[in-house]
Amino acid sequence: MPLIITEEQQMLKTSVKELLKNKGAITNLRKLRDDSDPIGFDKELWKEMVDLGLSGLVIPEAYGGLGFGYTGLGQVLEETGRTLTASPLVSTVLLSGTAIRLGGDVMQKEQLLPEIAGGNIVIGFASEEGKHHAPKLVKTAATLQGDSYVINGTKKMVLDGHVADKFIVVARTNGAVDEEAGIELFVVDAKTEGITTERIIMMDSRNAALVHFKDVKISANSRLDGFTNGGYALLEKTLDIARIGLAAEMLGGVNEAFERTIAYLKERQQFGVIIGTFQALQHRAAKMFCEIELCKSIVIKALKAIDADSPDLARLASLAKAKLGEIYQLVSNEGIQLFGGIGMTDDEEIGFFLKRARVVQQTLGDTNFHLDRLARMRFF
Amino acid sequence: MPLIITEEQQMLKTSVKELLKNKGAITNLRKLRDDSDPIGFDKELWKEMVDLGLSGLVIPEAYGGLGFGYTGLGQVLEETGRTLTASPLVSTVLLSGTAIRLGGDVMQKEQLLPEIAGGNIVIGFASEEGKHHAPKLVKTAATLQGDSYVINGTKKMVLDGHVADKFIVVARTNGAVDEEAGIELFVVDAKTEGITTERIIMMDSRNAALVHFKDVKISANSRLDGFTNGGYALLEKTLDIARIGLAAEMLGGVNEAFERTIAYLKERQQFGVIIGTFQALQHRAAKMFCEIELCKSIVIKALKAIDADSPDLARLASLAKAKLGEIYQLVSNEGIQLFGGIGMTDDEEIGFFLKRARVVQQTLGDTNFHLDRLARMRFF
Amino acid sequence: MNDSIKQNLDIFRKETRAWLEANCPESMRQPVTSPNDLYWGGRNAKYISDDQRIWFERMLEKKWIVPYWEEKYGGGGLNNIEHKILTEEMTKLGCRKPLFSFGISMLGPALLKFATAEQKLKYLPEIVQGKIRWCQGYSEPGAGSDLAGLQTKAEDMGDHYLVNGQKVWTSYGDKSDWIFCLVRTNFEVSKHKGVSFLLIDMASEGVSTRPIKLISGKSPFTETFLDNVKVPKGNLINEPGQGWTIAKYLLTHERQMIGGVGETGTPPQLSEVAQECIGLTNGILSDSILRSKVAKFEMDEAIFDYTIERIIDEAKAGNNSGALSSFFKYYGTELNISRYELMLALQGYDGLAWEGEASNEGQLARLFCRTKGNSIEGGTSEIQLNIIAKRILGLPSS
Amino acid sequence: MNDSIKQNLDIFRKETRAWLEANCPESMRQPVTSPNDLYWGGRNAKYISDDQRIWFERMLEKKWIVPYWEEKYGGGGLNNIEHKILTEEMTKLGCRKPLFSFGISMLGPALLKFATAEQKLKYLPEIVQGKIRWCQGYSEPGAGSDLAGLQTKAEDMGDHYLVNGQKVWTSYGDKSDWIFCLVRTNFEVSKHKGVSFLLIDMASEGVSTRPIKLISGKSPFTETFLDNVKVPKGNLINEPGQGWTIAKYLLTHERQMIGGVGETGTPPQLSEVAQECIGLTNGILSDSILRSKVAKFEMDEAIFDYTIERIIDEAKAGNNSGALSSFFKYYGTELNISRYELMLALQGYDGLAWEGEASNEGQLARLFCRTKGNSIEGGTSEIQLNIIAKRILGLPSS
Repeated sequence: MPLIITEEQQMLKTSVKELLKNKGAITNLRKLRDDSDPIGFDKELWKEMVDLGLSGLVIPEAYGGLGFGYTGLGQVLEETGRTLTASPLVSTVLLSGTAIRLGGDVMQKEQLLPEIAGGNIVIGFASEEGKHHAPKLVKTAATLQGDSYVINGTKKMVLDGHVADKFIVVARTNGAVDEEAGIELFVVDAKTEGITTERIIMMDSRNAALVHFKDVKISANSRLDGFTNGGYALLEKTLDIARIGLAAEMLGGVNEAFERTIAYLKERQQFGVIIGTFQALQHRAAKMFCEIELCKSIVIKALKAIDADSPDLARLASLAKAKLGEIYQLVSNEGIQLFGGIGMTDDEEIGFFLKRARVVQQTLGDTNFHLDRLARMRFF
Repeated sequence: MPLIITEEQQMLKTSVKELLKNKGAITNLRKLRDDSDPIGFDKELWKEMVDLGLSGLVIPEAYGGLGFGYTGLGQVLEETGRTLTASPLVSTVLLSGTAIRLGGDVMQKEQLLPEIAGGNIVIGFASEEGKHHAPKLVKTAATLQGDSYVINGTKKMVLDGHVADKFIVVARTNGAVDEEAGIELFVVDAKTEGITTERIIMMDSRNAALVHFKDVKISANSRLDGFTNGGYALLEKTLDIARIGLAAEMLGGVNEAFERTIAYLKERQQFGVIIGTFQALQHRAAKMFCEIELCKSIVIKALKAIDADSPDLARLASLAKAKLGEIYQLVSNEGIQLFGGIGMTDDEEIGFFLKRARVVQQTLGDTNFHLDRLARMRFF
Repeated sequence: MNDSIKQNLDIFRKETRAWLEANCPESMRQPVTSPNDLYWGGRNAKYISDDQRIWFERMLEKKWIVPYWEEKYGGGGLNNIEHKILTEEMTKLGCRKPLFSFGISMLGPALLKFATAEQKLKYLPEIVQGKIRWCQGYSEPGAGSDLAGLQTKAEDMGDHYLVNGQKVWTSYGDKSDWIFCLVRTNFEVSKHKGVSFLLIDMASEGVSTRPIKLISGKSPFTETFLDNVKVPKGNLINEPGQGWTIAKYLLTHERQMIGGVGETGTPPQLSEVAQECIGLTNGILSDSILRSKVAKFEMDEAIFDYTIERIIDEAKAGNNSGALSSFFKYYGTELNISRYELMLALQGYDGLAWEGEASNEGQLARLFCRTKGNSIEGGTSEIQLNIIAKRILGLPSS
Repeated sequence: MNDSIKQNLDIFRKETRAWLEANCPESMRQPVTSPNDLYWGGRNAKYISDDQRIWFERMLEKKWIVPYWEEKYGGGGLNNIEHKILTEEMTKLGCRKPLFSFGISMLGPALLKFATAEQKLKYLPEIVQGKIRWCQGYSEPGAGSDLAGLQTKAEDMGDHYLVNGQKVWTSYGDKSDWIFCLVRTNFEVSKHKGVSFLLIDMASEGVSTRPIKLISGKSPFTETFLDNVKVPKGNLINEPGQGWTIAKYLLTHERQMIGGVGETGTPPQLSEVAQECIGLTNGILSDSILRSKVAKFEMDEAIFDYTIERIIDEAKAGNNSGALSSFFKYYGTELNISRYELMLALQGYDGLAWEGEASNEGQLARLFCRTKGNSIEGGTSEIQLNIIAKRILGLPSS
């Protein structure tokens, strides 16, 4: 499986780039922010993305999708990373769509996947509870009462949560906090009684709601019970796939921020000379280039591993998320510094990459989390 | 207590610099190495150092020393660090001398301290047993039998051990390996039956013997039992003082290697220009300069803390050893790299600093050990 | 120091303390918690409280607004030792400065050194009285670190200068009355030589300002536009072409200010934040990768503080280490940037909020963004490294 | 590819394998464990075993010492596909190369491209037969990265050149017979244009060598002194002044070699060394600071391997990424340097021994020292970064 994309994937990437160039550009995100847009993403743009098939890329054809695979979705995410496009692609397609595809029974899939592919619903993935990503840290309880589950708890950092139609909720049916056994995933309608959401506006001008579940009663067959190794394994696999998807998005941001910085180095003058001639800056740029070569490799390697259903998925996911987190931080910092004073102003767009870098760094585990996980995988 | 040295200390430093400039220079170490000198240090030079009073600097006047203090000894060590002078200053004065001064009873002090001050004996400090510095890791047993202790065990990295007249041996009278309680220090004559030494020639061309103790019987009053809080506290305080002394030596090496590198940058030409004009190299040099400013501060701060008997000694010792270890590594690496091919040859002296940096880094705990210790001191 | 002088100083100290205790209102002895607590004076000055007004007026009457300037300029005429005693006593009691003013800290020293007698008498008393709020107009768009490349033009029109150009990074430009500017009066000579130092009334026709929004949100900075502004020729300080000399003199004052401004209290101890945010397992931080970074940071932070201590001690001992200000600027700002990177990592999701009460309107995230400017303002980190390489290490220019 | 060609190649593959199996002695199919296992040929050649001699002689007779050179030069005349098949079959069986030679890998390509017909016929067959052992004379003392600044002088004396100068970093200079040198034949023109490419018999009067001792101990490098050495004018390759063009062409070959030479087996997995040397507490490495460094290293190491994989795949797909060799050189050597820094930290006191059996004569410490040269030889890391900045990123020269 060579580490290159196919012609079809390249074509997809090119058409997404075309679409986002105007309609999904950073000016768009800035407008959503300055208008305090109640939704937080551009519904019209999202419709065009849906029309292009992006919402159905990883959904099997049997369920109304294109079955195009994650390597393809990765190319799309890379482009949204370049333009910092806000859309339900991460919450609904990458996270929730993957969980349902992997863990739903036929009825759940038939009900939900075509809706996702059709761009008709937004589904928030409600897994986080602490300050940091910690998949096993689940206090939210799902208590079986007759043929219902009753859910109680609070979830953090639910992307697009304030406009979600449904949630995938990670809750515990038994076991102690931090235990794998007992963790299960449930599909919950957002209008169910007992659910309240608080919109939190993040540093990157996107949304991540706080969602409270108080005695929320759902039918017992709302559980995603179709995955072989149970709820926690389903969660981990969903997260690994999403981490790789986020890494692809981050690669787009890294590339874009780097290219803008290099272009600026070629044009900006100080003391009568182009600052790109300064050797100290050249070496910093060259070192970033090298690190970005590594970023490209781990992203394509990990994307291909999803499509090949590789047993090495978890390690590759952590490598991708750890490395991209490290380098997005580096490149976005260097971007501001090399743009100088102008880079500190809100008018200049380079700062948007700094902010997105820090949010996506934390989302589903930062570099520290994944380095630790990698070390544990190697028993040290 | 201002962080500057006194005029007297400066005078001492200047006279040591004068002495070592010729007689203790790196050519001297090279000769000892190439001749496979059986002692490993220059006895004549050591005699001159003794004549200058260096062996008695930290020994009270009542015991034949000068009572000049550790800040003064630090200036001397800094100069030996610049010239990479091999001498019993670390083994006998800094380590063993300190242990006896702090922990000996009047008889032991009267017997041993004047001998050290007079430069008449070499005393190896036998504490280490594992691959890494680990003060509590003591397997060597000291078993009380009547009015004798019987010592069994093997010690590593005993500086000047193969030519030592006596050893200070850290051994366990009870308790499990890694327990503080039960650790005691003993003065042992090197000629006692059952002691064998193996000379190990180190990367930095100095010696650190492996010393085996097999049923070594010593009188019960060989124990250093004069320290208030017992054997382990005596060991830790001795080690902290020695770590600071080593940091002072390292500061000398850092300064010398850095100054040689800067001088080379000013003289060496490539592509027809002085390489010191290259901005990338200038920035690397400037960053090293900043780090060295920090090194200077922590060394003088920690030295003064010894003389003031500060309760903060342990933290300052770890700060000093951690920082100097980090920066000696940086500066010695950059030295080789900036000297280029010539730096890789044995003829050029810059490589000697690389080698000494790595040995002294490990001695009494490397940067990792001390960062860990600092974190534990702050309860994280 | 002979005994009678010493006695006099002791008396001065006692009298000073008594006066301060009697005259400084209780609320003016509380720590400043935000820039809004400060009194800046100016045409549109507002006191936040009666106490603030009373305190200013009493100090003004006492001539202690700028106690060390000569009395003819409205100062108190105190000598160095007296001024030191006054400062010490004010610090002991926690008295706030009665007036914050770039006129005192930045323009004043330039006027004292470079202006004519007439100019001094005109401007200095107004500064002391807080009548005019001054701001600084050095930087220009596109110039960045290359201050001397400035393009704002002041044409000699006989009886006045006609000024056209634009300034950026003017602190509180929208709240100030006058601006002291570097302008180019001569385009024929080398760039440093064509620069002059000009005082401009911002009420003049053609002057306008626009706030600059930073990545952290609002900021005290503005852009200042100068569009056919007529400036009397008497507003030029010293000779035409002397602007660069005056600016260099003032920049040393500015660099000192950046170190202190904006600091409200000591920053949090990272290891304590770490314990709280991450928790411990078997007595060590649960995230061992972050632990390693926090330990390294705290090492450097502690030793940087000892370095300040050492260099002050060396300076006291007469060991002046001039160019070390570049070391402090570089290392201090890089440390602060690292601190906030780590804070963000420690706070995780909670540190990412930008709005809302729970996060105090995104306080941490905004502070984090703001620190990125530390290594740019007041001379970039790259400039500081250049200075160290050349001035301290003596490495040659290419 | 049409069927009959494919059939012929299948036959060639079968015959090749059969021949190799029949002719390659068992001991010549064992992995090479030290440079001493290799046969280098030359005037003073010694075989380490009969098997080595037999293997060389059989391959020579088969014309497979340099299978892809034309037969008139002693080669086997194989085309690219046949050569690839032969290499693959040798790799499968683990057959050693019968002859190691800088003549084959470095001088040969230059002669083939730049030499006269006569010169090719004189030198190439001798290389194939292993009669002459060649070494390379480019670098000079004091020149370092600035290869073109070389000072070794070759004066045109009518019937010969008179050569004076000094070369450094000659690999195996003390064991070689001839040296191919860059010399300066013209001091009047710009530095690149005055350089010529000259072949010198090291048995000539005035040639001497001296070994270079590295910080790691002994090394294969020597200095080579050229003291009034008379060299026939026919030994100059191509025209005077073409030396730089030839050298640049050869340097690409050399850079490829540095990647592969000296590698004996795969380096140890750091995390395994860590577990062994440091031990675990509650399932994680007892030294959490080192743990963090090892984890970061292993991340970069793994991803660097994937990067090699990706770039090979891209190249196969026709996506040629030329200047990336500088990336590989830079990142690969820096990784290797980090690896040995960490190895040393992990091994603690045990890694510091320089002599003695227990440490295998200081193997780790010496390897550690040797890695410091990786970022210097074959173009320093700084040069690689310059190349990346300029050729790949297109940043302008000052």
